[in-house]
Amino acid sequence: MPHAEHTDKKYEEELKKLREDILYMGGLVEDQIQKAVKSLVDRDSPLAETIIQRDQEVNRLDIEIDDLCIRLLALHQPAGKDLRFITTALKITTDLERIGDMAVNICERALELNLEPQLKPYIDIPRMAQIAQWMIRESLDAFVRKDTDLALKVCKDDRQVDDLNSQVFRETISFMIEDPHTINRAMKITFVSKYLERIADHATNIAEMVIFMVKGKSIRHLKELPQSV
Amino acid sequence: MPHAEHTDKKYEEELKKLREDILYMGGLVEDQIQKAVKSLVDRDSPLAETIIQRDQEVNRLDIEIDDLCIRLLALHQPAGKDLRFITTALKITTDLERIGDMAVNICERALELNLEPQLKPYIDIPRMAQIAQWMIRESLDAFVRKDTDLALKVCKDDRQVDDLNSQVFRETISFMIEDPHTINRAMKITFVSKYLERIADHATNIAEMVIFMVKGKSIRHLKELPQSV
Amino acid sequence: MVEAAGVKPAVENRSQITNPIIQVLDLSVYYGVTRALRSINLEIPEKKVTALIGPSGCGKTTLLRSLNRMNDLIQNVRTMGSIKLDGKDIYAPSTDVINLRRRVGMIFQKWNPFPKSIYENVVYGLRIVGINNRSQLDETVEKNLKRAALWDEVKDNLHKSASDLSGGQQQRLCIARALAVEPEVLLMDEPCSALDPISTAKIEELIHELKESFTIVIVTHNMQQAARVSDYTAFFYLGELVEFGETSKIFTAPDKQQTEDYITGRFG
Amino acid sequence: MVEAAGVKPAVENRSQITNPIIQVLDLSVYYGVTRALRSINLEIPEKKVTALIGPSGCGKTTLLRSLNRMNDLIQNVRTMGSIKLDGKDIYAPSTDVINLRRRVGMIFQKWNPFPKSIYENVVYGLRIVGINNRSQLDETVEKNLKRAALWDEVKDNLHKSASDLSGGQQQRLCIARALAVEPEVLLMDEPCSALDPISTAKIEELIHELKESFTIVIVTHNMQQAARVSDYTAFFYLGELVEFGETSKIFTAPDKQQTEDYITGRFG
Amino acid sequence: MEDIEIRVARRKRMDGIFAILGLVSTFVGMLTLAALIVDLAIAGSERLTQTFFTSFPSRFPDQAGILSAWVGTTLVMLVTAASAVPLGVAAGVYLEEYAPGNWLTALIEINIANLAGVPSIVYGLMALGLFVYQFRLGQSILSAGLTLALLILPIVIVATRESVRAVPGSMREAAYALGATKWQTVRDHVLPYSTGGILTGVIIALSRAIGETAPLITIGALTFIAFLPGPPLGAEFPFVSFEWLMSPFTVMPIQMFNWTSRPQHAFHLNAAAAGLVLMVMTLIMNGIAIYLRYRFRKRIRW
Amino acid sequence: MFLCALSSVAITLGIVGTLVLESWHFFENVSILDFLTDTQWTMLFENPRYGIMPLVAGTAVTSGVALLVALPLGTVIAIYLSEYADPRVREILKPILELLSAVPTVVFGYFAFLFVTPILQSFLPNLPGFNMLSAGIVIGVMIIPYVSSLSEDAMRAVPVHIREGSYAMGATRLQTAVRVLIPSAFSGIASAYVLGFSRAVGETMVVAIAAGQQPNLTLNPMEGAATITAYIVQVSLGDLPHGTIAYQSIFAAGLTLMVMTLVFNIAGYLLRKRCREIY
Repeated sequence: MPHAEHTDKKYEEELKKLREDILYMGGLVEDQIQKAVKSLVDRDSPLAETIIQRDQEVNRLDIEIDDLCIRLLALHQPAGKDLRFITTALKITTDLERIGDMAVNICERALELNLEPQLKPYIDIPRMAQIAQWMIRESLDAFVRKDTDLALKVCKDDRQVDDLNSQVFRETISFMIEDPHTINRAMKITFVSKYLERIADHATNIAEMVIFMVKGKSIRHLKELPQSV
Repeated sequence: MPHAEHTDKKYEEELKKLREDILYMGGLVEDQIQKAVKSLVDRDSPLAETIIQRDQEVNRLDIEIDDLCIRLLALHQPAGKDLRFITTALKITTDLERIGDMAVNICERALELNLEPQLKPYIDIPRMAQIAQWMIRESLDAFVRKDTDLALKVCKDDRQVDDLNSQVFRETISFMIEDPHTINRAMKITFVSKYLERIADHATNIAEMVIFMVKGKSIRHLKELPQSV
Repeated sequence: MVEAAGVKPAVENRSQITNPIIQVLDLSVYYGVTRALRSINLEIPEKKVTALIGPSGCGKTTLLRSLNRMNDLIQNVRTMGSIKLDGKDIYAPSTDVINLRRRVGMIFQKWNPFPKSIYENVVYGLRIVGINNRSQLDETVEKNLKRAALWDEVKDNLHKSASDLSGGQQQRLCIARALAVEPEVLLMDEPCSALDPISTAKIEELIHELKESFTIVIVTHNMQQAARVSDYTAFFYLGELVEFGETSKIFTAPDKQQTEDYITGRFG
Repeated sequence: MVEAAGVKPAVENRSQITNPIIQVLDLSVYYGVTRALRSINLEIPEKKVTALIGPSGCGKTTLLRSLNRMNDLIQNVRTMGSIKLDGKDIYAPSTDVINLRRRVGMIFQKWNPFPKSIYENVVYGLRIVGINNRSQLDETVEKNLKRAALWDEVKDNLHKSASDLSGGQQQRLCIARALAVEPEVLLMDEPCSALDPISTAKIEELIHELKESFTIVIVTHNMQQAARVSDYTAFFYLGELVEFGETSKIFTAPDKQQTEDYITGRFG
Repeated sequence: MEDIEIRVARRKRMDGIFAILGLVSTFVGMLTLAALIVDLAIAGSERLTQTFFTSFPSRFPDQAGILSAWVGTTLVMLVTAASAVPLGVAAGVYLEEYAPGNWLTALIEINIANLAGVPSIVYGLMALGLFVYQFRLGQSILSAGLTLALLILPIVIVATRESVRAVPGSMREAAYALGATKWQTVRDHVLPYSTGGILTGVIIALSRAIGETAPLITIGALTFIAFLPGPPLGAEFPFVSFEWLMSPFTVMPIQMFNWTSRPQHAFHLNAAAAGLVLMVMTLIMNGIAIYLRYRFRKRIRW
Repeated sequence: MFLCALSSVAITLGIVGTLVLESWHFFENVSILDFLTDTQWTMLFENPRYGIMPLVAGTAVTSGVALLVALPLGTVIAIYLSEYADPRVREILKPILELLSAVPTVVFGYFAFLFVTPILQSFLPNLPGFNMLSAGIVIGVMIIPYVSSLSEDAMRAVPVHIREGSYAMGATRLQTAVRVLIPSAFSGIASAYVLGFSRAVGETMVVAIAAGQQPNLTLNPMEGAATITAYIVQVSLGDLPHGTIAYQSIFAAGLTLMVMTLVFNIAGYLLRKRCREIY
């Protein structure tokens, strides 16, 4: 058995489609995040509206990929790595869909914030968004390439986003204390930061599941991240 | 084919075990939430520590149930409703585990808040926790009983939690504006409220997946909740 | 980008076969006094794989063998109702059975190459209508062995006896032989039940390729196989057609409780 | 509450069979000059179901038939290495083959009840050692037909010919017959490959119950069946044992690439 | 397509023509049999009286009977059955169940196949040389019985082997897997399940032996015997006597041959009557064989 | 049991031994060359000549006629029974046909001599009372069941799924029989033919009664002639003194017969071995 091509080409094709769909969905939510943050930074309410609209597409993909996974499970009785791949896909879509929701939440806050004067220029938020996007992309790359090292890197990157989040939190608190009129806006910025932190969490979850998928062991819920898996 | 008992008793047993494990995990996270909120309300830091510790158990169950699901998929090639049950279980555990994390987050905020004087007596937060617990219980009941009406009720209940959350938000904002010294504590209370709202969201997700499992159609991402499914 | 694979739409579409090549209308088949099939109504879509599943004695093989009138060879069979192939009743008195069987080929559970050379097996269907033109035969052999994914394995030994091939190869040879008369429909009666998983996988792959050009109806005991290879599935129980629909629908969310019980292994 | 079913621990435990009833040591089997098995080392755990899987010709049936020396009946078989049953080499010259076969029962692919009554089939193993005590025989018949989950179906027709039973019933009768001599190990050579899904499910259920009292070794072509019924799985390829371990491990996260490819249907 | 349909039509016509040809051919055989029986019956029926069975042959056609012939046939058959059946069955079972796959077995197998094709008269020649002269058994019932025994031995062996082979290998495996010995397997399964086939084969073989003429002529059966062999059971000690074994004899077919060869038409009538009796005997035996085959086939299903 | 099996070898040795031994004595008196080339067999004349050719010719003619009757008819019947006849009809027709082979040969002799010959004479007025034609025809009818039954068995033994394979390709019954069943069952059919041939060659009583007992070197079936077997019977009927040349001559004749059948059996065996099919 030298080459590991599926004898069942239909199955192989559907697995490939699953892989592509997930990558497509990942690309889409990445773009959602980027544009959501852009709508915030650029105070571009129409863009925010568009992004909220486009969440439909993310939701549609979520349902579709779930369907595809269930169909694969029902029709092809996968075992071994294929099975782990499909079950991981099932769980990943949930995370991606929630990331999509976060993007919508960011847009909603952006729409609210855009009605008021800008509190301060956004510096940390775009950085967080940037890192979160990388994390999503890398976790999905790790997924399709079954690359645990990359997945582990994503888990480690989460720390950066957490740190930025704390920084934003401290910063906004200081704003609020200085000037209670900013409280409402500052709260919203905190929320946006929190959303981005959660996006990074979701990406981390995906990365953890990839490690589980490839190695068959879980690093979720470990106190310390291992050096390698 | 009058009675729908599985001919394969081992399979039947494992499905039963899956059902029980999920209920057990649901019960556990319910208890986590209740105790987490109690530690906050009663300013009981040792309890909060205990709850944080006990999240290990939730995490263990998460891994274990996933394993069981994958084993069922690999060894028994489920189809039809069994397949939908198992794939739903796979997704539900993620939500339950995240709910557990939320309980930990509540405890962490409680520990922080307990270091400072109490801002105000908690009225809405325990109510939110109460409703969120019901929602979890009912969504899991709906899951094992394949009861879509109950699941739909859970989805509708989410509105109440959202309203309470807004109320808490407005209240804390007014606290902060009145007295900037309360900002730090008020922020944390907002966060707790937000955690509970997210717990309710997870319960709603579970309920939606139950509807998908039973009816084979998704009510997720609908603008309006249907009257019945 | 993604085809509309939702479970939901499938529910509405499933009974709307756009272009049925075979229509089974109110078909009942009796063996002596036993009624093996009860008023079956079924439309078999063109260039798709339709699987017939169900427990032993459910009538699935009877239906299959009715489609090319192989049941005629059994004693005491009575057939009522009609089966239309391209709109013409194959049980009408005017129907020529010989011609019908050339249009509706069949593959059997036990591979049955004739004890002749590989070459002669493939051209059998031509020889019996008197085609003996060498180049035409050569062409047929190559074309159909390729279609049956057997050419590369046997091209240097076309005149070797068919019985020297392995089981899986023999079954593919039978498929090539059936294809050589250019049938419209290919009936398969548990074509893999006597084969090991590797040969089975090859045949399943072949089925997947053949549906580009042929309509395939397959009877299988193996539900997983039905799930893997077919586009549509018909579930039979005690001689009745319980449910017919897209395979993905039947195996994930069937409408009937009986179907659900069967595919999930609850046999009562 | 929950047993430690993690995939992870299984990795460490899998080769530590606590109480093997059969130890296969460096076993090679030749048919003439062909080596059907190559230096197999395997420990079969007591009161568990062990499945032997692998593609045709991988040697799984050869191994099975070595375990009760049914291979002796074939000409030109040479066996090297040893197989220990309860620690005693069954290929030692001192081993009584007749006795061995009473301790290691066998069920065949094609059910093979004797064309006698149900009753006589079950008691045959007693008759040949000269037990003819009526009440003892009666007791044996009832006990073993119950064990084989056949009693309720045949208790009123014990003296009917076994050939009047359905295929699945005949196979269960064969199981009852094998159990009647109280073997320690039960070998099953694709016991369901000729049965429909319902009968198959009954036999699988039976296997699940029998492992309370017996060690079962089953050869099956059907990977899904191996997954369903067995506790341990051994994967063979080209006469070699590629991997042996807990079934859940083999089917979700096997160690060897070859195993992975086989169970996921990548046959190359 | 049109072209093919025309070709198909032509082939279907040929198919129909052949159906008629086949039916006609079958009836040729059947009609011959019918003609033969009717001819015998018409010619011989008037001679079929009680005295015909109780009289010895005679120079006068109307006084001649077949007493010595049928007694001779019966006794010869006894010897034949007693020697051929145990020998043949044992050999058949041995070859199927016990024989190792070596050159000797192969030799025996080829040999048996060839023996079945050896003309019966050659057996007669061998018996003449061996039994009559070499072993000095004379032209006796014993010689005749043994001759016919050897003649039908290959038939019995082949029938036994076929019936034994028809017992599926799975039965043997089942028995062995339960710890049965080889002999137990043969005794409990192989023999019981093949009894029907063996019995059928034996009866068919004996019915053939009854009709055999040539080898017996060769060893010198007499055509004119006006006495009976000594009785096998006596009133005095030792009660059984084997003297009859050594007595000269005639048998039915020889008697008939003798009458047929006479120029007088009246003897031809006797021949027809004897032929009729012979026919009835063989038909009955074949009937029994067919019935047995039917019954055993019905009783044993795998 | 082994000894029982060995008994068959003993029989063969007995046959060959006896035939060769006695023939040896015969050939001490008569040269083999004469035996094989002389065209006259006149043992009872004063100056006896021992040329086997007339006897062989007689045997060849009767067997030839018989096979001309039996092979086509038998084969057609076999195809008819296996492919055309309703199974219930087949179950009745086949045993009845098999009865033909159970009829004692002496009865066939009677039938040939006193029934067939008179009928033939009404078509062919010049036909003598003893003739090889009627003997041959009757032998032919007699061996039909050997050919038809064994061939039909062989064709039936072709697994039903191979037969169905042909029907499913749109073959007619005749095509299925000719193109699939006969090639598949070839070894069985060849055995049937060979067996039919040995029966025809070895048949004694029919020729002894109906074909006459005069050695006659002719290939014309309309004449009477003695066959090898008929000669042996003829000699045996007389009171034959042990050790005379006449006594030895029947062994020489028997040896000839034996060699003829053996050659055919071996040819048939080789043919079968080459064409044996595994399903």
